[in-house]
Amino acid sequence: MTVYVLRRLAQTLLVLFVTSGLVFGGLYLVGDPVEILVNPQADQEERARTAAALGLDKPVLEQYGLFLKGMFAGDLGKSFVFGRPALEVILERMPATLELAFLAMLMSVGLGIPLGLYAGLYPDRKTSKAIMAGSILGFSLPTFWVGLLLIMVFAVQLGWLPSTGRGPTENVFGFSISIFSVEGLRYAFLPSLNLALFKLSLIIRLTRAQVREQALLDYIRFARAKGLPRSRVIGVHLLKNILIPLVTVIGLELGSVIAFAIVTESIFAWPGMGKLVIDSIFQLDRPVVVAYLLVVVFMFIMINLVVDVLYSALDPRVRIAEAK
Amino acid sequence: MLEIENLVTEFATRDGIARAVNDVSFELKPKEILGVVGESGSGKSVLGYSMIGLVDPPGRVVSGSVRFEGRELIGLPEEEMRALRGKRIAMIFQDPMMTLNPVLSIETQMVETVFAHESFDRAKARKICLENLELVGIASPERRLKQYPHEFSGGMRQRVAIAIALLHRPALIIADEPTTALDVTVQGQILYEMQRLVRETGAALVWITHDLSVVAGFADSVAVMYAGRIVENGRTEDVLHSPRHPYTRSLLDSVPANNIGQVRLRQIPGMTPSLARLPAGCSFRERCGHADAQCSSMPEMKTSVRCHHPLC
Amino acid sequence: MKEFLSNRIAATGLAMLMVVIAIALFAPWISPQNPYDLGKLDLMDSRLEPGGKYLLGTDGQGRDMLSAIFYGLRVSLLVGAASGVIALTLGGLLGVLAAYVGGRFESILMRIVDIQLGFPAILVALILIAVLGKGVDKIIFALVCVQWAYYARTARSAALVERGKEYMEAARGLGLSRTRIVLKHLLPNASPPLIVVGTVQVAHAIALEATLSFLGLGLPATEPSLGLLIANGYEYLLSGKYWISMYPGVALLLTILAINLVGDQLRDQLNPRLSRA
Amino acid sequence: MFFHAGNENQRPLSPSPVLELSNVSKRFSKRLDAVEKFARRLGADVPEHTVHAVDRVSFGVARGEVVGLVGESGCGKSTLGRLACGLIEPSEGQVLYKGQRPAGTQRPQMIFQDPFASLNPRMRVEEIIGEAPVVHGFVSRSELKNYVSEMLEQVGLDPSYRRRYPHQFSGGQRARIGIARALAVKPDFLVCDEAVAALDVSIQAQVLNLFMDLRENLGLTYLFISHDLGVVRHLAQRVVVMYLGRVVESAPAAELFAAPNHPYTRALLAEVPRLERKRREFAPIKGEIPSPLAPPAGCHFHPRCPHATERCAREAPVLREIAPGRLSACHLNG
Amino acid sequence: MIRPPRLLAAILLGVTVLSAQAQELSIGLSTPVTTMDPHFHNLTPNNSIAKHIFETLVHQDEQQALKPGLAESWRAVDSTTWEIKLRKNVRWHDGTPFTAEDVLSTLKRIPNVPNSPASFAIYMRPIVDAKAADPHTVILKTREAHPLLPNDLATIHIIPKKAEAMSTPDFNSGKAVIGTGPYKFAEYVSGDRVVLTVNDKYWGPKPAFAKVRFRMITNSAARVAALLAGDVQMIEAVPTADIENLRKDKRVSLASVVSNRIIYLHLDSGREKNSPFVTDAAGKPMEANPLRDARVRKAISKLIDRNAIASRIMEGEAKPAGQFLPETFHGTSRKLTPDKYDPEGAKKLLAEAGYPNGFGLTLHTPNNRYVNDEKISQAVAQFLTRGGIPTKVEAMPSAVFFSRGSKLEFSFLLAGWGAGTGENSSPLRSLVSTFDPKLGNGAANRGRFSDAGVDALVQTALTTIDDTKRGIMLAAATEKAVGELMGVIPVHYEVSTWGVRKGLAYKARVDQYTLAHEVKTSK
Repeated sequence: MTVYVLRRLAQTLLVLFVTSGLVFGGLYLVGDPVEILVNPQADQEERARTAAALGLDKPVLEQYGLFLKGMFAGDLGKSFVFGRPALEVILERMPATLELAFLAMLMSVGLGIPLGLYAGLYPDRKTSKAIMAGSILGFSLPTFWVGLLLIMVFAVQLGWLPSTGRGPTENVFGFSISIFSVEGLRYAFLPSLNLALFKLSLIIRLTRAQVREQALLDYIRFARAKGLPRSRVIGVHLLKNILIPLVTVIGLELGSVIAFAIVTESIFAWPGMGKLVIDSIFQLDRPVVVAYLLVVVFMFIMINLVVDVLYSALDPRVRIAEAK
Repeated sequence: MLEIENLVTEFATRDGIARAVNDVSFELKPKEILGVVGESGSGKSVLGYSMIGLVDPPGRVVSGSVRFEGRELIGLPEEEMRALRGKRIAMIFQDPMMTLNPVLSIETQMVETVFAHESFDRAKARKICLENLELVGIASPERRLKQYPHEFSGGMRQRVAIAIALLHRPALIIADEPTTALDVTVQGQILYEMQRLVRETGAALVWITHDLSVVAGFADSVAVMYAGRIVENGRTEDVLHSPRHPYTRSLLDSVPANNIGQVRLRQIPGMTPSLARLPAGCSFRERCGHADAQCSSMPEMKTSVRCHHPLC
Repeated sequence: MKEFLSNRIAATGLAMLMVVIAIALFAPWISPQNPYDLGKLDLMDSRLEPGGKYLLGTDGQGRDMLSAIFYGLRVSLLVGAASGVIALTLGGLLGVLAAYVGGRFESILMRIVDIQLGFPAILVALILIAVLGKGVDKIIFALVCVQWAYYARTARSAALVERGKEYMEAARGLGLSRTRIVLKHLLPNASPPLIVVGTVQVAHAIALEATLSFLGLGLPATEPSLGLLIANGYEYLLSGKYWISMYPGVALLLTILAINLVGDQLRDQLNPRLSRA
Repeated sequence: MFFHAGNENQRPLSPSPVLELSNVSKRFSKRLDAVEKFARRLGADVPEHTVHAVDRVSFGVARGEVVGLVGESGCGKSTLGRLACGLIEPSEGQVLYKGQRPAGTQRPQMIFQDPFASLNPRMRVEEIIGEAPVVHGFVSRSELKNYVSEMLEQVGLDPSYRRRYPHQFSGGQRARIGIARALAVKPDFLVCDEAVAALDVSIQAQVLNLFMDLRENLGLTYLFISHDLGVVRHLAQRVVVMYLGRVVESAPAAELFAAPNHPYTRALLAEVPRLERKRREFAPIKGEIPSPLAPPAGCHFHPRCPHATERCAREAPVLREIAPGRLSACHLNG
Repeated sequence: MIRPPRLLAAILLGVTVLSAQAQELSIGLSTPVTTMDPHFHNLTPNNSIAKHIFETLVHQDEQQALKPGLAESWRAVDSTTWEIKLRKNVRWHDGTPFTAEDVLSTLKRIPNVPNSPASFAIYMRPIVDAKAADPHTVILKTREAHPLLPNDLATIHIIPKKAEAMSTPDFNSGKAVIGTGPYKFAEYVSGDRVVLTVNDKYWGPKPAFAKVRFRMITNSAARVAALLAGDVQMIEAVPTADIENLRKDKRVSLASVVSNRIIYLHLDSGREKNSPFVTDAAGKPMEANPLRDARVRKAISKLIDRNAIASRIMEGEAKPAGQFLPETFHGTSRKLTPDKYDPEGAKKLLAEAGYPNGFGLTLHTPNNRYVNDEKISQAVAQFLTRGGIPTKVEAMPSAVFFSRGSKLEFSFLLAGWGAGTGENSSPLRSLVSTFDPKLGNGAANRGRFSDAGVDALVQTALTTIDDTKRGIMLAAATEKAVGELMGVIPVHYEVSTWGVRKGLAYKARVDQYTLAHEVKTSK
């Protein structure tokens, strides 16, 4: 396990380094941030001043060198647009995205596993077929489209839920969190549902496939031959075996939920970091984009690491093999 | 104690209805060991599942009766059947890698079996588990109880499975090829233990296998299955020394260990037919050296053999 | 095949897919209008309701929606299929090679795959498109970059299973060359799971392209894909001009649905464990 | 059959064995990489595994002989078979087939255990059998059809099955196709690795008969690897017994079955279920085969041996000639 | 038993009622506010928020006419000296009185805001000296005659003296946000919202709402949805697609005005030959650059049906343009009218110029900068293609577009220009004056149009203090640069539209600012 963690950490450093280089270089090629930042009225002198103020007057390699130097000191540069440390800008927006991702995962796991279980256990029932058809639909609908439909139905037509934005926040351990109040949840419901739909379908389908595979295995038959009640055969024997592969997938998907939040946040005006990064890309706010990617990549790697550790905690086979 | 009469189990397959168990009848007395011998596809495993009510769709028991300790098991409500399973009838399966749940500790898997039928406190349940592990010859059961299946060797796993089957001292144990995946030395050990345990606990045992030589010297009686039917049924010595069905005869003749010094083995022509497409009449007709016109009708089970022309 | 058609839903999916592919292939001949030719569009015909001169109405540019959907289908399928085929070939070959060659090549390649899979697809595509600019070729490139790793991983694990099988040893024992073994024996047998992953990924690619278009980073507006048509019509959704976004949306939905249905059935059929039952 | 103990100075007794293994070892090891070494320095417990699958084995097989190789699973018999076919390279020692390293078509052909996994499911029978002969130039494409038909007939299959795929055959038929594939490159020597273990008894008999016929008709030499002593007894002229990578006994079949020398061989024979026995009492040997990752010191068999002494735990016995043509590795032999 | 959906609805509805609050105005903004520092980033949404909290010396009304603000009056003492009289009895939000010192501090801080991506220094540059004559009089000296000083002062928000040394983070945290304006700072959450409360001590008219909540809803459909759902009472930048529908909707009303932003086409009139995206009619590269010929540019202008674009693409939210600014603005020409759609005339002109068979073009356009920018370009391309100039459209995000455009990589581009100061000199100087970094001219002249006559007229006008004379010169320059030489081809003026819930009223502003204190209740 130690080796494993060490290996992953070494990889993380390498990945972060490569990512920073690629994104830095890539955005340099896209265009000149000064063009987009300055007021159109600005004359050439003002443009030069801006370039100097943002450090864009230096050769790109020197800029990158400075950036790397700062990176080792934990400084990812200052946002061009906000004039604040890029990391600070991102961390400020992170709780919003994370709470959305968390709610979305909660919905997809909380609904997906039971539905998938049902569809897998009774594959021939009408309800199961309906669940599967629904899941294919959830797979096929573009997120952004569903997002607006949700707003139209639940906010504009029915008026049940707020259309956009984030509810009142509370300060929890220095982070502003909105989902601990009913009002906050009302705001978070539609966006997280929107974000959850795709994952929900995925988890339903995965669970079902797993159930159908595992249910054929001898240990299930043996558990039944022991005279165990059905609830225990399904709830313990089957479920635990299904959960193991699912944990991996859920971990990976949490990463992608965070990334896909970009779309949902744009539609629901949710002030998260996904929205921030898409704006930053369009504004060529390089420090924010680079910092975002570094933060997100770091988070992914950590999530994956946690998932792997969790995996070995759940699966005794892995646990022992590593400990030996 | 166990009476099976005209049991029929069918599977719906793509090729049509396959009768995996076809008109099977036999009886079993307490403490008796019955060897059910058949080649792959002969329906011997399905026979085992039919007895314990574990035939899953697309299969189902169509007709016949399984009377166990005076109760009819066919058509018994699931909950009553569950109460019997593991308590009065236990089953052991072939692949010891697959029968134990890989992610649950041995303790969990044993204790839950105790709790499935008794409401002891946990300490007592554990004690029963430990006793049973010892009974099947597992050293340091305290330590072993905490372990997971993958920490056991194949033979040890099968012993654990046996220990679980014995937990409630069942009256009947059905063992579906439990030693096929094991090495000969381990197989020897398991057979030895099984014999001892059956004697000690007074259970009857149905031992399903494809290997005739396993039942020799082990089982009290043997039932030979071919294409879903029992074709011959009798005391082990009788069946092995003077088989009366041509199929049993051929089977014995094709075992190399039984034919030392012969350059060529006797072989049965042709292949085992698909259960969904059996020839009319005697299923063995097309491969039998003695077949004649009479064989185009299904022979009755008479004096322990289902054949128009039993050998002497 | 017979088995395939025995499942009614899957057969419907296949039929739908055929129709969709036929439409995409023959779009220039069956469309009432060439929606890419700006000279053919009449601004005064913009936002017409369905029916009348234009069966499915027109968009803000006066583009016939029916033609736009036909052509859009062509672009979407092209993007999905081309990126799928290239990624499958590239990833499949690399994965199979990794499994066969092993050693350092395998471990380095699989690390890259892990890292690539760690990145969410949308981010990679987003950055790539932002850097590369718009265009069908660029979006295909971006999608290949996103997808190849899935194929490589699948191919490797399938090839590892196959490599351990005795027929591979037999092939070596018969003195066949490495190239021959990889191409004739390993690759064909490692491909069924690739095909299953492929159907999922093609559907995914089409959806991803639509999303990128929505974010303003997809294809050029003058040659819209289904995703771009939806994105363009998106702003009319609230105003009651539903047809501009709804019809392409339905077309996209049906396309992805068809691919998924076919993929589902393929998955069930190619899974040896399930077919045993 | 010609043996020489684990001593390199002893030359084979026969002037020209077809297959000769001298002092062959095969180790599978997992080496540490940079990160693991670093972790070790930090004090983490990172093991370096080495499995001695085959440990200094020497023997030869003469032309026309049938040698049975027996042992429990994990004893290294399959690895030995693969070494003999040149499918893997020995870590130490030498494998010579007709005086050369087995390579190309100049090597023993292997017959595999699993009739399902041993045939490429995406090739037609014609291709499976004909691929290698065409590639190696034994036959031209135009002759292929006849050649494949000939091979199929040789193994007792209908030549009209040429265009079918493996999944259209039963287990026994597949085993025959596997044999035909091997025969198609005109080998003199077949290594059969549990070749009948997966087959039903009735089919097993058919395939065993086929092996006997082929030997007669083509003058083949066999190395017959099996855990089933009954099968080995039926076929082999000589038997080699392996335990945890080492040869513990070898002898002419009749002598070995009549009077096994090594305690392991004796245990093995005692456990074989036999049909002729009356109601028997099983008296099994203790325990199971230990993990090859951590084999016991000294004689590998000593923890299970009823006759083990303190010496057995300390010192590995040498494979020595105990009678003409018989070798055994046991301290009990003095 | 209550069925789940109804139960859910009941709970949700219950809470909605509770959340409604009186006396609060909620506004949906279209672009994010990036800072609370009024001098950090010269950007419309930032300035718009700043105008609630801070004030400028000179105010502009909804038509950008200059009005007294913190300055009661201003006058040019001589051609380079201005005397500004400050309003008395104005107090900062913290209670301290407003004086000339505050103005001087503000002027000092503006050029020295660290990391500013777009500073206000450009408006300060003409000023060489600033003094306080007394606590309520400021004397400003300019390098040369600078008639636009009052316009420039209208962009500069005055901060208190004690905020001079404050950093941008101090402003963002709210600590330094002390102004004199009608609203006080309450909360700023980056990317999400700005909350302001009313300043009871404001010297001017009292705002109608005690509390204002600005929410950043950048997706336009979502913004409209929020208005329709009643989550916000007002939105800015109503998307054209929804105009027709909202007009019919009883719950809302719209306020619109022709803005100071022109959408125009710029053509490569700099390169003599080998303009990068000019081809012959068959699409083959062509050496000659037809765009240098004013007749060709005029022909292109005549090929565009501006009315069709305004009605079909913009759904009426645009006014066809014949010059840089609508006629109501100072310095515009009365003679220039939008070119009529005249394919025949265009054909003649093309033939005259030597291109009877036309030629090929690629029109480059941003796709996220102006209202319907990409669609307008497509429409323009449609018209040109039909008129014998086959035109392709290449759209890109503005980040890419402006970088490439400024590197002169295009031959034909669509862009927009908003005259921030509300005066015609701004486009004349930046768009059609000869590119000259030293003078600061032609900064946005991406077509490198150059005409000595235009340059001379603009330069003279820029130093003419007399408004009337200056106006005449600017009009003349426009007539020459646009009407005669077609240095840029004007397409239309954008119409800015706000949507408000029934019961509210907003006077639409040409400068596109959304000002809460200008929102009135109409009951």
